[in-house]
Amino acid sequence: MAKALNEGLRAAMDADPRVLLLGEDIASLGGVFRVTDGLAKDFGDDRVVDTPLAESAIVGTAIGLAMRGYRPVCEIQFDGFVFPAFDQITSQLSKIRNRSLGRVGAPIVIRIPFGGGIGAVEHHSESPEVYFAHTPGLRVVSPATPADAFVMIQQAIASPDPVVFLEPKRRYWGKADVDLSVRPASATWDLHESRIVRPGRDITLVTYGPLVATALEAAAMAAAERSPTGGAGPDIEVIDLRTLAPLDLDPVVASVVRTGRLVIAHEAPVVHGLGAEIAAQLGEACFHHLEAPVVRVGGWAVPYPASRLEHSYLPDAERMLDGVDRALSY
Amino acid sequence: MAKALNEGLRAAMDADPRVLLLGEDIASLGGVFRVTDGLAKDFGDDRVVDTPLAESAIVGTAIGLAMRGYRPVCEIQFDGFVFPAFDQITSQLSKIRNRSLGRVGAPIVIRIPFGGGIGAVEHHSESPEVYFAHTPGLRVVSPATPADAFVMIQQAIASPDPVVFLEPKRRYWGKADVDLSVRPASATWDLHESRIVRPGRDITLVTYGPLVATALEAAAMAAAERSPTGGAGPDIEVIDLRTLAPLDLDPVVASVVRTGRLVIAHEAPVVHGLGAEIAAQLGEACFHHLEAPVVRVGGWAVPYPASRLEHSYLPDAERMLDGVDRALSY
Amino acid sequence: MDERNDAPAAEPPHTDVTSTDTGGPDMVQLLSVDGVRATQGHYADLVSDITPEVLRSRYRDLVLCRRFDDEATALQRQGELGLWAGMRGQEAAQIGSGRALRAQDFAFPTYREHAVAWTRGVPPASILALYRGVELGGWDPDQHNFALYCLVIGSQTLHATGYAMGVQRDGAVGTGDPERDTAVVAYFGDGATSQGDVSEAFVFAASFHAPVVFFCQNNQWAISVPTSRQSQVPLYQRGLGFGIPGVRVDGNDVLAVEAVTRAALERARSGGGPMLVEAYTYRMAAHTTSDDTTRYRDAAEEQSWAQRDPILRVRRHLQSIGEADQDWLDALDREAGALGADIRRQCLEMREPPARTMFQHVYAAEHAPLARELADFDAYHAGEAAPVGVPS
Amino acid sequence: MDERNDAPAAEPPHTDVTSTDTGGPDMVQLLSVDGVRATQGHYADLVSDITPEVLRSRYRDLVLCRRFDDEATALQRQGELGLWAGMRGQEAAQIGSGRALRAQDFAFPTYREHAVAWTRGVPPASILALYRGVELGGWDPDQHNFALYCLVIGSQTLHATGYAMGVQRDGAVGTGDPERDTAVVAYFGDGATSQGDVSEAFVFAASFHAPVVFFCQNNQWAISVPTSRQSQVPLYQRGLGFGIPGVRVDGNDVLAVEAVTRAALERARSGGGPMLVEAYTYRMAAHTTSDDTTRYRDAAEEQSWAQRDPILRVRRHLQSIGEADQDWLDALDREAGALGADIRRQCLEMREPPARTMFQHVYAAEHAPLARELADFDAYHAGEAAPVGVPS
Ligand SMILES: Cc1ncc(C[n+]2csc(CCOP(=O)(O)OP(=O)(O)O)c2C)c(N)n1
Ligand SMILES: Cc1ncc(C[n+]2csc(CCOP(=O)(O)OP(=O)(O)O)c2C)c(N)n1
Ligand SMILES: [Mg+2]
Ligand SMILES: [Mg+2]
Repeated sequence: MAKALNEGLRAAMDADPRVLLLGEDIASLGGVFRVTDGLAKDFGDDRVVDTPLAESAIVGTAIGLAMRGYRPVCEIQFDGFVFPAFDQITSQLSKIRNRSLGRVGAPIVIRIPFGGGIGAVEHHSESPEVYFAHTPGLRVVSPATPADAFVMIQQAIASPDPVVFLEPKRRYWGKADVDLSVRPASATWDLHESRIVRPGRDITLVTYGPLVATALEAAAMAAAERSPTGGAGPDIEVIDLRTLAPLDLDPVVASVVRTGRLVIAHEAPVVHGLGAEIAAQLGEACFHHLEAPVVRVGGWAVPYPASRLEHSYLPDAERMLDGVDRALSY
Repeated sequence: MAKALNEGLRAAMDADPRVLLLGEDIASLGGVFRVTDGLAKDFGDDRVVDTPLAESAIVGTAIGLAMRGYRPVCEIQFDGFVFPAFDQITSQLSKIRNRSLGRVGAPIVIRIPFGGGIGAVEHHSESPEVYFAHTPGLRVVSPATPADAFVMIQQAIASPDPVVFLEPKRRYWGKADVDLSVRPASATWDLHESRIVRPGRDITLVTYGPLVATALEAAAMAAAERSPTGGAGPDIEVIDLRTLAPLDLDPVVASVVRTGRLVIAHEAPVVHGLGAEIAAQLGEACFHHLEAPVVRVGGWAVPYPASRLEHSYLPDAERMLDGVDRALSY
Repeated sequence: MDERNDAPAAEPPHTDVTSTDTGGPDMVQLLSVDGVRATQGHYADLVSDITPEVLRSRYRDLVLCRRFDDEATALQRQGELGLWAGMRGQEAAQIGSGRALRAQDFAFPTYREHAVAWTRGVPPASILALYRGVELGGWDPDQHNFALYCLVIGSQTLHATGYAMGVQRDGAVGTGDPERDTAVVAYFGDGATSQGDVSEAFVFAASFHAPVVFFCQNNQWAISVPTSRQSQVPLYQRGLGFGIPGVRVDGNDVLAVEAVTRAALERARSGGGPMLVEAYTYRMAAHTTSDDTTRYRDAAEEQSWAQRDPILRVRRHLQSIGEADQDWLDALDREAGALGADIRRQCLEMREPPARTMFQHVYAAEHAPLARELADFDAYHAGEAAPVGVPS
Repeated sequence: MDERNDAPAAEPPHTDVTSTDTGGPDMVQLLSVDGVRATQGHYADLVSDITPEVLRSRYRDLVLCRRFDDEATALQRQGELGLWAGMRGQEAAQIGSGRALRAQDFAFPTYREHAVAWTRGVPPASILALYRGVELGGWDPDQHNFALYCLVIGSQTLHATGYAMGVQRDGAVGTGDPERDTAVVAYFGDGATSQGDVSEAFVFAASFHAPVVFFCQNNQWAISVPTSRQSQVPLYQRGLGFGIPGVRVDGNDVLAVEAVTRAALERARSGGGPMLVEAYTYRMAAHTTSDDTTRYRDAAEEQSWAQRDPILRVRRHLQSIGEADQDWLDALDREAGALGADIRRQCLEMREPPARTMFQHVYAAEHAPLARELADFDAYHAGEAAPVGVPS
């Protein structure tokens, strides 16, 4: 996925000279995950800017650059380091269009490698999506596959609104064929569309970002249990949200109308996690269709643990299936 | 309530010499809302500290002071100005006990006047509670009455854990008899207990902080519609959460088991607001008892508007009753 | 000094070296409190083109802006504004710096730069929109090259720095073309110097050599906290350790402020990088109309600064050189009165927009959930107050 | 210089005025790269009690800490640590400053102060706990007066400042009692100087005159970004505009670092307020074991700094004065080998605690929802893998 993002950034920079990248270690180093590898060489130091070490300033100067007509893409080195910029994001970036009555836009993308699973030290495995999704004026997305990443980063950069772009860092190394000819104008789908990645009849499993692959794994495990003679093993429908703000829940509602059961999974703590809002909305939209309470599977309400414990913190396929089972056996 | 908080701070400072206050304009000015009025005079500049203008430093130095054995109470001047301190709160304050295996505590209170309704300019009417409630390691509370405020501020200061203390600023001027003899040890209730402030039979209305008074008003309006001959006007049970993290939902569950219907109201945007988590939990706990979907009434998903529009943003008694009606007529 | 003296006194030429004011020996001053204008020296030379005629127009700026400020204060007292952050005492710092800007320059204000706004052609009533609570903004930043007000202390210094980085990328620095070369100015207060954002702005500006002038109005107070709590060394030195030279100017001296700001802006435009200007001034009124100064400062301090009123000294000077006769002053008074009346009328006419406009411009592109919320909003407001009924 | 020369050369006394090193003329140096010790001057006098015997023990510190660092790097390569942030090249800056601390002083490290930890008696294996991923902390801060590592750049400088404000309130400053008067030291890097938190720490420390020494290890790089991107003036000057004096010391000179840090700490303890020390040094290894230096710096630079290796010059000096014969050096090598083996053994023995401990110490007081989550956690792990079944 890192390579797909790199290609997506390159395509966006080729397409629009106003696009520039700001961040720590993104030029000669190419970013600690090499997402910007080679871009400084090809586009120059003026468009791929190694900044001093200060996240508030990265976002704050991006706002100023946007006011001057540029389209900055900020890289925050790790999820845990976005918080120094939280004020600029929450009080400035998210509000600037509204308070200026549309006169000042903020077409800024904030790229954040997020989530756990890579055995990292503290502050390198956070899932801060709700902080942003709860903030009016921001858009929040997360790709789950290289192909999506390639298109979505271009779409995000093309968006006239600020986009928090959450990159599931443990999927950076994932490889897949990517159609490098897709451009925002030629994409067949919008940045803010969820999609069914695996149809299923018995239960709906909703997730995003890093856990989409895990959910597919869980569905495959369940399918493997199934026998033609009607043995155990539910047929799980997996939905990749892709867009966290705005949420696109129509596909989820349609799915639950069919399946009657819903499990939501994310790495962030369950309490006030994205699943809370989804459960609340589905509880309303599918009041008569839900055959069991919505089950939420997520991180525990503790600080992200030491890396050797993270496997017990992160929802894996087994925990998803446990959730599926609880929903099914209700 | 400002006066009750003042008395509560005074009692806490009298009881424990390690308690000290940090903030902008809290000494000679007594805070912009006069909550710390007179305290500098009585306890001295070393314990009521006018800091330089920097919120991250207020919280960051409070952490250091706590490590040295002090019990700092930080005042953030307005809700919108807590974000520069967000990093220190999220990445440092909330985690310090856990990462030190309990060796380093952070008995720090962060007082924040929050919410709208006072006709203020931008950034002075925010409701940031979910950002904190979603962060493991923090406690979040909000008093709704002067009497609660007096006890809760003392309880918060006595807490060994960090407490985000949200003061409903539009209720600062509210007056009521307060029993000034109550101390944390003599209080009959814990900091983290919700309570029924008005019993009712037909529907449960849950809220906290500034909207408790509004909910009572709504309940009274509904009651006024009621006639002995069985006319319109539902009997609304009003619950004041008081504690936002941890949530104390047992009273809410018990209430909904009786009423079958639930409305949740807060000023923060509905999307990912506190009501989402409550709806999700109640959807599970009361799956068979809910006779209608949980209704959420809150701020719109827009930046807090110009003050002359805030009445259309903030849930008032009418909007709560509209929510009640929607739940009842489902 | 005789205020009626029509001809310049036959004294030795005054220089701008320093002032004997409380601002200390490093402070640039061109117009003394008594109204004597320095005519020699580096900074005096920079404003040698400011003829008495131009100075009269600066005086007019000052007087009209004070009237604007007074009118706004009165409107607030009468409940027509929710709040007002007055600028009394800081008019010279703002007019001097604002008039030093060229059309293509861009200014980033706090919430108090009403007189800078004036120099950028922002209609005073637009500013009242914010304080009246009918709008969050008030004007088109790009029309006036004047950003919206910023209430979160220090934030705008980063926006200014970023904007200046954009100016660099546009090739609008150091070309030598006076119509093209562009500087950015970031306004902030003494209290703001403590915010991390301001220091980060210094770091970025210095590192990228951005064409931005940091203009700090040290009005001695951050609400109730004196400047000494923010810094124990003069604030104009704050940039030194960042590689940003600083200069302190008498902020109550419109001429000196214009000279010093011109120099800093020109340095920035020509590619010389950022600079810090500390305008040493005084907030003569309360922090805002909600503030109570008696709790933290004494009347003696206020009185001593009243002597140094930025308007008084210009009048003294103009009178001393025979450029301000009573007729002219009276005419200006009438103009100010008319301005005040006009502002008042516009303010009273300002109605809040329909509430549903709060849903506009949250996003530029479609946003389905918000559209649904707006539909709910409209439905709620279209219906009668929802009937309260017992369960059916 | 002849490394075997047993007696001090009969040269004129060396002074500590300046160095001719790349650190520039302001840099304090007491031990030249060639191992010549300055014996006169302000700073030389401050460490006149550092006899050859003491210097031998500093040398031992340096050698053992390097061995610790090497062992950790090896352990990481072998998959026993998730990551390692090495300190090669910075040992003198850390040992010199760490040894300047008194027992009651308190240090706030970043993630790289392994040799400071050593001077505070923190067992090396405790540090590995963090990098092995079995703990988030590793030691008891109060036992060692050494805070936990801090990975968010700059944050700890505020904690240090607050701690120092607590020291003041405890009356442990300026009493003249050497057992009581306490200083705090905040470590941070060149990159960190750009973070708002660090500037805010300067503001608070200066404003409250807090007994804190800001100790910046300028190791020339913040990952791939050179110091010149953070500041174009020497970093020791960063505090000037905040009212915090600064001094640059040769960070590869353990003696000079100890002298300069002693002076700064003593100033703080006696009530003289904060000070900034810039230890001019070099990160000889990669940023961490995940880093690839070839992408951003050339071998020539690394080689030139290798000449200035902080260990080499102490050995040269000790040898030149006949205080380091081969037997002693060999014995030290053996001690280092044993230390390395011991650290390795302890590291390999370190198991992660049971997963359920992650629920501990999140709060000190009861927390019902978390208790319920833990119950769920236990139930999940107690049961077999949940059976997957079709709806009943
Ligand atoms: C981040 C932040 N913290 C606190 C406040 C509240 N506040 C508003 S104005 C002010 C004082 C500002 O002082 P200064 O920077 O000197 O500007 P002045 O008001 O004197 O022009 C404070 C603390 C704020 N607006 N923003
Ligand atoms: C707030 C924050 N932003 C980014 C990072 C990622 N990061 C880790 S170390 C580092 C460079 C630090 O450089 P410096 O302060 O010079 O210390 P050094 O590593 O050289 O010792 C960066 C950018 C971080 N840890 N914290
Ligand atoms: Mg001020
Ligand atoms: Mg460094």
